[in-house]
Amino acid sequence: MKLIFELGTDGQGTDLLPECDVPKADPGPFARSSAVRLPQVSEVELSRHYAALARRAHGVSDGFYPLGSCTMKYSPKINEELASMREFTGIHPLQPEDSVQGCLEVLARCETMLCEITGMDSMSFQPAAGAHGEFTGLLLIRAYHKSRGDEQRRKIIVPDSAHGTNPASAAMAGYEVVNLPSGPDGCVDLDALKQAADEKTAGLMLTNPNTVGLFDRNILDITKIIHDAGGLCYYDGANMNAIMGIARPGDMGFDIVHLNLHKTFSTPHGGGGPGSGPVGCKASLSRFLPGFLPNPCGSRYSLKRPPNSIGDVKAFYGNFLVVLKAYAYLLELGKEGIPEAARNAVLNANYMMSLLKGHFQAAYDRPCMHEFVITLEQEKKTSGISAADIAKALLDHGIHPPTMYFPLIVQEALMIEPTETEPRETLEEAAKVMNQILDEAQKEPSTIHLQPLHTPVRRLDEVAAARRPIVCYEYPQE
Amino acid sequence: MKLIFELGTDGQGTDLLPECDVPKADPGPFARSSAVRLPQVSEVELSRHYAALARRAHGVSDGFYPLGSCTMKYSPKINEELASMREFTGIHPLQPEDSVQGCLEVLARCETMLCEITGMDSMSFQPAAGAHGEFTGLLLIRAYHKSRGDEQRRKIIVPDSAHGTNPASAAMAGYEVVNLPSGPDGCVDLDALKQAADEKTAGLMLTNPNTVGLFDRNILDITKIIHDAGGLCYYDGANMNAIMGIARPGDMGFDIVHLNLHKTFSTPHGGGGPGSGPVGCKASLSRFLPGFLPNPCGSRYSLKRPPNSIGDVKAFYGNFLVVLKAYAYLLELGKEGIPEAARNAVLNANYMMSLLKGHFQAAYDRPCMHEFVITLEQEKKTSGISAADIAKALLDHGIHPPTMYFPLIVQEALMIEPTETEPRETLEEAAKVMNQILDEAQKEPSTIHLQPLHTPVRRLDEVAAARRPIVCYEYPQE
Amino acid sequence: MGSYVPNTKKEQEEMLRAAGFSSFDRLYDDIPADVRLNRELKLPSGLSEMEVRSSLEETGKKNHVFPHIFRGAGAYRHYIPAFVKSTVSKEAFVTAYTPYQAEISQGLLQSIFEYQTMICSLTGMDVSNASVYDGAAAAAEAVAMCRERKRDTVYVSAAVQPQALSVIRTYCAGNGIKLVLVQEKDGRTDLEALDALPEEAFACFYVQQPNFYGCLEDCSAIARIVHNKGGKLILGCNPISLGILKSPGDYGADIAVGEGQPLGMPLSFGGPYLGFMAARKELMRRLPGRIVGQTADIDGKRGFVLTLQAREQHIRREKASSNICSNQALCAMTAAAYLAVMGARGLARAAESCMAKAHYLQEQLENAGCRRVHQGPYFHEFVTVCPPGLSSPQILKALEKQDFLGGLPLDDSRILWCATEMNTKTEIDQLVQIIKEVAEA
Amino acid sequence: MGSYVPNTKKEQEEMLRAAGFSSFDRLYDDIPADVRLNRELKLPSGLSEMEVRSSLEETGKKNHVFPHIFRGAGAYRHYIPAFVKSTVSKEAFVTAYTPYQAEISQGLLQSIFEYQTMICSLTGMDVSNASVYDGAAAAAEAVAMCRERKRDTVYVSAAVQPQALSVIRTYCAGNGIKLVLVQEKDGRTDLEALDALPEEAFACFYVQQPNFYGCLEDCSAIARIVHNKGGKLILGCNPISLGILKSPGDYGADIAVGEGQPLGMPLSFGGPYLGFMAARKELMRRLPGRIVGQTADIDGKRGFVLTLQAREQHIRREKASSNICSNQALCAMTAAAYLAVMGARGLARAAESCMAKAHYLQEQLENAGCRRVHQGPYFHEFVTVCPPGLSSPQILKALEKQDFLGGLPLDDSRILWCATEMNTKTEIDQLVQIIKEVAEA
Repeated sequence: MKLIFELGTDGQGTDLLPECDVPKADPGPFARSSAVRLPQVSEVELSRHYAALARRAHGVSDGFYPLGSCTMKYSPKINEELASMREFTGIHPLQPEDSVQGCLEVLARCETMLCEITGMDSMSFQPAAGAHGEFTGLLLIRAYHKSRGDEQRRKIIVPDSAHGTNPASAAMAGYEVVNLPSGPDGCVDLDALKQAADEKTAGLMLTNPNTVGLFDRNILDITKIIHDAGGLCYYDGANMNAIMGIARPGDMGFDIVHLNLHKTFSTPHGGGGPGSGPVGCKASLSRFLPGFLPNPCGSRYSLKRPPNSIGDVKAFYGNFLVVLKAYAYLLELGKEGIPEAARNAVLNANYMMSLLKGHFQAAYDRPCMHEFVITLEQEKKTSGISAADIAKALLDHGIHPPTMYFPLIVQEALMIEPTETEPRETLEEAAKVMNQILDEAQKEPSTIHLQPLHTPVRRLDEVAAARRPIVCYEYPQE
Repeated sequence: MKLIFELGTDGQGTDLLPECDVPKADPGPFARSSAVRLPQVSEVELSRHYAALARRAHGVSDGFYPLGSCTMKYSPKINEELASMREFTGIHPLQPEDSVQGCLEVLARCETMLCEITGMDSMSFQPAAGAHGEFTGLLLIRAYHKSRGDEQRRKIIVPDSAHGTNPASAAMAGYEVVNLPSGPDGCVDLDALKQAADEKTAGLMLTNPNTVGLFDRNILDITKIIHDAGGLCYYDGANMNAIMGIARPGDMGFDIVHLNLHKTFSTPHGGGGPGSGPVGCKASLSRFLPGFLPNPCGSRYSLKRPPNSIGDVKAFYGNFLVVLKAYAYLLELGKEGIPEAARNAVLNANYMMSLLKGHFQAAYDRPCMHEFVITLEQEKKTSGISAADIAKALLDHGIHPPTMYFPLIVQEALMIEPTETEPRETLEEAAKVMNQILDEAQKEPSTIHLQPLHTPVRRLDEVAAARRPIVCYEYPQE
Repeated sequence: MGSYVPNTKKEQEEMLRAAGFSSFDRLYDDIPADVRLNRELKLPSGLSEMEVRSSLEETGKKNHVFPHIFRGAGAYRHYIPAFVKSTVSKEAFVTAYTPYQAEISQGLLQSIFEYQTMICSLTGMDVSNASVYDGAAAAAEAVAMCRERKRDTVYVSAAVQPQALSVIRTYCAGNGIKLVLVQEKDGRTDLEALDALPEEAFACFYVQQPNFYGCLEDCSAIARIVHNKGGKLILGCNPISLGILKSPGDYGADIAVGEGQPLGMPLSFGGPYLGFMAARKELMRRLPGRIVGQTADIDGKRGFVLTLQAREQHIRREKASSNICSNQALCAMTAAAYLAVMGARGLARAAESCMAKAHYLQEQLENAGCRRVHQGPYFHEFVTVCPPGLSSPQILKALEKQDFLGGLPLDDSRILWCATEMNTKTEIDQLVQIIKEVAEA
Repeated sequence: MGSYVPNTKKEQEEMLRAAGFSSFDRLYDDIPADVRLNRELKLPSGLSEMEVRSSLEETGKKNHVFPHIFRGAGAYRHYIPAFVKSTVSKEAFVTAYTPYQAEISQGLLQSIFEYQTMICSLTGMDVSNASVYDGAAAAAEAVAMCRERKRDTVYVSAAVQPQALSVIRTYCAGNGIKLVLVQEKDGRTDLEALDALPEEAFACFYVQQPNFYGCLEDCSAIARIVHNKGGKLILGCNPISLGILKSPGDYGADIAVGEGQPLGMPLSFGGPYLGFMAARKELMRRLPGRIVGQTADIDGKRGFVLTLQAREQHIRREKASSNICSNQALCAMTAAAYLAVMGARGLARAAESCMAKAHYLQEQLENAGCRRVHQGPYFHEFVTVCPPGLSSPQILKALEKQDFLGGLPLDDSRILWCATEMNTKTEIDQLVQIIKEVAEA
C-alpha cells in the first residue's frame, strides 16, 4: 500500500483551527524559511489510510497471541472508557494539589494494592516501562549502598537466562554485570551463585518464575546468599502473572520489584507502548524512590518527594492513564479475581503444553508456570525446520507466533504464554494447528520455508534493511 | 466464520452488574419458565467476533463507494465525537423543557438552516428515514385537502423513474398511484403529465435532479400543471446533494420536501440506519406537521404541537443524535461550503463520466448532475456481460459497486455517484479499474461471471435464500 | 471553512476542462435561470472544527444531565457495557450502507442475522426482521400487517404508551384502518370490554406487557379472547423485562414488538432508538422491513444475504404492504452486542434488579404518603397519587432542585415512577427523604 | 466479580485432569510452602463493571477540570482533532504488541516509519527513532548517546525545563557522566559562560528552543560555540513551535529531542506522553530505541521491519548503550496522525496562534501591572513579576476562583504564563480583568 506521503497533493488537507483573533506576532529571524514538509491529504483519504493500516495490524482482538514473556491477556474495554474520561485526561500535571485529588487517589490506592500483591512497602509509578523500572531499581540499589558508604559494590549478578534488558539496565546504572550460568533445569546454580556473591556484589536481578517458565524452588536460599553477601535482590516482574495472589516477591526475599502493568495488569500494549513499569521496594529503601509520591494527609493527599530520592526518571508522575487502567483492573478482579487469574494462567499453559506433547519437544519436561518453552533443536538438525519456520507458518492461520529464540539458553526456542483470558477452545485449536504444521513440514520440509503465503507481505529481508538502512521516506525530486 | 451462537459454552460470559442491594421482587405466575437462550461467550471472544465481523464489512473508510442515489460522502469524525457527548446522550426525552434547551436549540437552528437550503418555511425532524419522510409528506397532502373539504383527490402522480419507496409510500397513505412514463430523456413528459393531472389529483412526487441524474428543465411548468389542477408538489430529497445552495425545491414550486440527512448532510449510514428524514413544508402546511416543534419564546424554546398536526410518525422528536450530526455539518460548511460541496459533487460526477467514456455507454449522453447512469444493455446482448458482472468484479478491487438495476427505466443500469468528498485520484483509479474490467471481460467473457474471487465469500445463492428461508439460527439438539 | 472537498482549486479547474466545461457555471446549464438561487444562502459562514466543537459544547451546557433518574415512560436509563460502545463505534460498521453487496458485507449481514436470532429467543417468536425505526413505529407496522380485506378494525388497549398509540393512529389514518380503543380498568386492559367486542372485522389487538402504567397484563386470557375472535394478538414488550418474565411466545402472541432502546442505547433525547418486530413463522412473508437470511456461496460456504425482497417496495412498488427500506442497523447491532455481552444471566440480573428496585421504591414512597394508584403486579414502573396537599409539580420541582429527575407527571396528582438497575438503594432513600421533607414543609 | 477468565469451573477441572494434575494446588507444587501466601490478599472484593465505572466516576469528581488554562511548563493544552482520537483508538492498534512479526504488523510498522519521517521533516534531521518515554527521557538518552571515552562531561543550560534537567541528572548519575550547568542570563543561556567552557572532555550541550522561560535562544551562536569545542549540540524543541520557527537542523544541531505531547495528546496528569529523538545520519547507529526501516519481501514487495537491532539490548545485553526496548508506539501514532491531519498549513496556524495569543496576553498583563521579567523574543510562554503588593499565590487563587488555571508560580512573585490556540481573546481579556480587580481590591 501507499505511504501517507504518496497520497494527496499540494494544497489538500482540512482546516481545523480558526483564524487567529489577535494580532500576529512576528518571529523575525527565528522564522523558518520554508514550510515543514508534511502530508497534504484530505480527511477522507487519511481515514482510509489508517483504516488500511489497521487492517494490516494484528492485536489481541484479532486472535490468539501466545507471545511468551509478554502476557498478551485481554484488556477489558471498560478500562479504556474510564481512561478517556475528561476528568482524568483534562488535568494538567502542575495543577494545584487540591484540584487533582482524584488523580492522587488513583495513584495512592493503586500503590497500596500493588504493594499488597508484591509484598513491598512503597512504590513509584514514574518508570514508563519494564526496562525503565529495572534501571530505576538498580539506581535504588546504588543509592542504598552509597548511603551506607559501601561504595565498592560494583557488580550485579544476572543469570544467563535473564531478559536482555537486565544486563543492559545494570550497565546503564554503571554496574559491572556478572553472568550467572543456569543449571540444567534452567534454574539458578546455587554453587555458582555462592561463588559469585561477595563483598563486591551490589545485588542480584532475577525473575521467578524464571524465563523458561519454572519456579525456582531454591528461591529463599538464593536471596539469602545475596543478602548474606551484603547485596540486595531485585525482582524482574515480567513474569508476575503466574503467582499474583499465590506468592509474593517480598516473601521470597526480594527487596525491589518492578511490575509491567501492561503485562500482568492488563493495560493494552498499543503496539509497543505506552506501558508502565512501577518500582516497589521494602520500607528500608522507600526514601530513595524517584518522583513525587502521594501521601495521605487527613482526608486528602499531598505529593511528596522521598527524602533521599534518586531524582526523576521521567517528567511528572509516570504514565498516569496507564496506571488508571491497571487500577480499574485491580478493582474489577479484587482479592478473589487476582489469584484466580494467576491459577488459570498456569492451568492454560500446562494444558496447552500437554496438547503439544508428542509433537513438540518441551525444553524442560515438567509442569510449568504461566508459560513454557519448546525447542526445535532436534527438528532443525534432522529436517531443517526451525523455530522461525513454525512461527512464520502460524501467521497464515491468524495466530500470533510465540516468542522466538528466547531465552538464549534454549536452542531454537519457542516460548508460549497463553494467559488466563484464553478459552479452552482457542488453546485446542492453536495446538491442533501447530501440530499439523509440524506434521506437514516433516512430510515435506521444503514448503514451510516459503510460508507465510497469505499475509499482506511475505518474509521480509531484514539483513538488507540493516545493511542499507532506509529509515525515513525520501520525497521524489521535483 | 462462526456465528456467535457457535462460540463459548454453558456458564461462560462476564458479570457486568452488581448484585441487587434491595430485596428481590417475585414475578410469580409472570415468571418465565426457563432462561432466555443467549450467547454465553467471554468478553475476549466477543471482542474477536466483532473484530472479525468488522473486517468483513466495507465502509466509506475502506474505499471508494459510488453507490448511486445513496450519497456515500465522507462523514467527518468530529460529528461522531460531538454526538457522543453525555450532555446530549444523557438527556431523557421527557425531561422538563428548561433542562433540554440545548437539544431544542439544535433542533430549532437545524430547522432554520435546512429551511433556508430547501426554501421551505418549517420542518419536523420526527421521520427517521427517507421513506418515513415520504409517508409523512403524503399525510400532509392528505390533511391539506381534507382541511379544505376536498376529499375526492385520491391520486398521487409518480414518474416511472421514481424510487420504489414513492409509490409504496403513496399506497401506505391510502392513495392510488398514477404511474407517469418518462420521456426519452428520462424527464417528465409534459403532455402525459397534463393528461394525468385533474381534479382527482392530490399531488405529485418528484425528485429533481431525477433518478437518472438529470435536472428537469421544465420543473416550473411541471409544478404549475399540478398546482393548476389543485394538487400539491412533493419533493423527494434523495438527490439534493447536487443543488444545495444552487437551487431550492421551494423555488421550483414544491410545497413539501423531505431530506435524507444521512445522505446529503453527511451523517453516516451505520449499515442501513439510523437515518433521519425530516419533512419541510411551506407555511400554509406547517400547521399539519407531526410531532412537537421547538418554538422560540423569548430567550428560550418551548415544544409545541402544530394546531392541526397529523399526529406522530415516531415517538418523541426523531433521531436526535443524527440531527445533531447534520447540524454540526451545517455549521462546518456554512454558506460557502454548502454550494461548494454541491458543485464539486456535480464536477466529480461529470469528470468520472468523462473518464468512462469510450468504454461504457452512458444511458443519457449529456452533462449530469451529482450522478449518472451507464447501461450494459449492448454488452449484455453481445457478450453476456451484465451490470451485475461489472459490479461483482469491482469487489475484488476494494471498490464498492455502483447501484445496480436502478432506475428501472434503464436496462442493465449502473448508477454512479462519486460525491464531492472523493479526490480526483480516486476517481481516476476507479475509472481505470472499471475500464480494465470491461476490456478484459470483452476479451474473455467467461471469467467475469466467476468474480469476485477474493472476497470472504463468493457469489451467494439468493434464490435459495428466499425459497427456503433460514432467518434465525437453530441451536443443535442436545 | 471546512468543506471536506479534497480537490484543490487547481485540480477542479483541470477536471472541469477535462470533462468539457468552460466554467463551473456551465455545470449547471440545465438549471433555468429563474429557478436558480441567485444569492448567497442566509447561513453563517463555515466554522473550523475547533469552533464547531466549542459551539456545541456551549449548546450542550444548556442541557441538564440528571445524575439521578426515576423516569421511564418509554425511554429507560440502563447500564451500557463498555464493550457495546466500543464495538458499535467501529468505523466499518458506522460508515457502511445497507448491505446490498453481500460478498463484502458479510460482517453486517451476519450481525443482523445474529440480532434476528436473539430477538426470536427473547420474544419466543420464529422470525424477526432486521429492525424498524422505533417501538412505536414497530407497533404501527404490526397493526398494518394484520389488516385483511374483511378484517379492517384494530383494537388497542387504552393502557399502552401514548406515543405508540399516537403513531398507530397516524398510520391507521393513512391507510384507512379503523382503530378502536379498549378501555382500561385499574391500570389494565378491561378484559370484559375486550371480550365484548364484535368478532366481525376484528383484525388484531395491541397491548403492552408491562403496560404504560407498569402493570402486568393477563396476557394468557387476552390471547384466548383475541384468538377466539379470529384476531391476532400483537404484544408490545419491554425487552429487559423478558430476562425474567414470560415471553410473547409463551402467551401465544402472533406478533411481538417493542422499543429496543433499553438494550444498550443511551437516552439521547429520544433517538436513535430501535423498533424490534418478530412474528410466528406463518406471518413471515407479511413482516415488513429488511430480513437477512442464510444461504451458501458458489463454493458451498455459508453466507448471508438480504432476503424475501419480493415483499419490498423496490420490487412491489405500490403493491408493497410497507414502504420501509432501511432499518436501524447500527442500533440492531447495539442490541445484539448488548444481549451477547450480558448473556442470559446478565439480562436476568438486570430485569430482577429493575423489578426489585421499583418495588423497594414503591414501598418507600408509600411510607412517604405517595400511595400506588393501581392494584396487582407490576414490573419496574408504577403510578402513585400525591399525598393530600401536595401536587405532582411540587414534588417534582423539589426533586429537581436536588438533581433528581422524578417520575413523569401524568396530571396534577399522579406520577409514573420508574426504577432500573442504575438506581441504588441509597439514591432511592434520598429521593424519598426529599419527598418527606417537602411533605413536612 | 469480573475476572475475565472465560473457562467455567467445569472446564477448568477437565483441563486440569487432562494436563495430569489432581487439583489446582498441584499446579503450584514447585512453590515451597514457606514462600506461598497462605492467606487471602488484603484487597477489596472484585467489583462488577458497573460498580467500577461509578467508583471511578466518583474519583474523577475529585479532580477539577479547568475550562481556562494558561499553564504550560512542559505540558500543553492544544486542540486535538477528532480524527486523531478516532484513529488511535482502533482496536488492532491498541491491543497489538511490539511488531516483532513484521508480516502481520505492517500497519504498525508503516505508521512508525511515517512517524519517523515526519519527525525528520519537523526537526530537519536525517533519522528518527520510533520514540522514547517522554521529552525528559529523550534528553537524557541523547546525552548518554554523546558520551565518548574521552568526552564524558555534558553541559546543560540552566534555562531548560526542570523535569528534563532532573531526569538527565538521574541518568548521568547512573552511568557516571559528569554534568555541569551553564548559567542563564536574562532568561537565556549565557553565551559567554558557554564560550568559556573547556574544550577537554566536552561531550555535548543540551539547550531548549524555546527554553523553560519561553525565550528563544540564539541557537546559531550556540551551535558555533559547541561545535568549535568538538562537542555535540542537543536541541530540545517544542514541536508545535517548529510549524513556524527554525528547526534544529536549520541551526546545525546534531540531535533534536522534545516532548511530543503537544502533538495530539491530552494533558492526562502528565502521561502517557511521547519523547521524540532524531539525529544526523552519522549518529544513526548510536541512536537508542526502536527504529523501523524499509525493506522488501521475497516477492520484492515493499515492507517494513524493526531494524538496526544490533544496537539493542536483547542482542548486545550489557554492551548496549541503552536498555530501552519499547517505544510509545500509540503516542507516536497519535503524533503522526496529528501532524498528518493538521498538515504544514495547520501546524503553522497552531504555532502562529500560540505565539500571537501569548504576545497579546503578555501585553494585556503588562497593562495590568504584571511586567515581563526577561527581554527578547519568546514563543508562547513568558515570565512576569507581580505588581507591588501582590503575590503569585494571590493572583493565582483569584484566577482559580473564576475557573482559570493561571500560569505556573516560579516563586512568590514570578509566574510563568502560557497561551495556546485554545485561548480566545475574550478569555484572555477576562483573565486580565480578574487580575486588575485583585490589584484594585
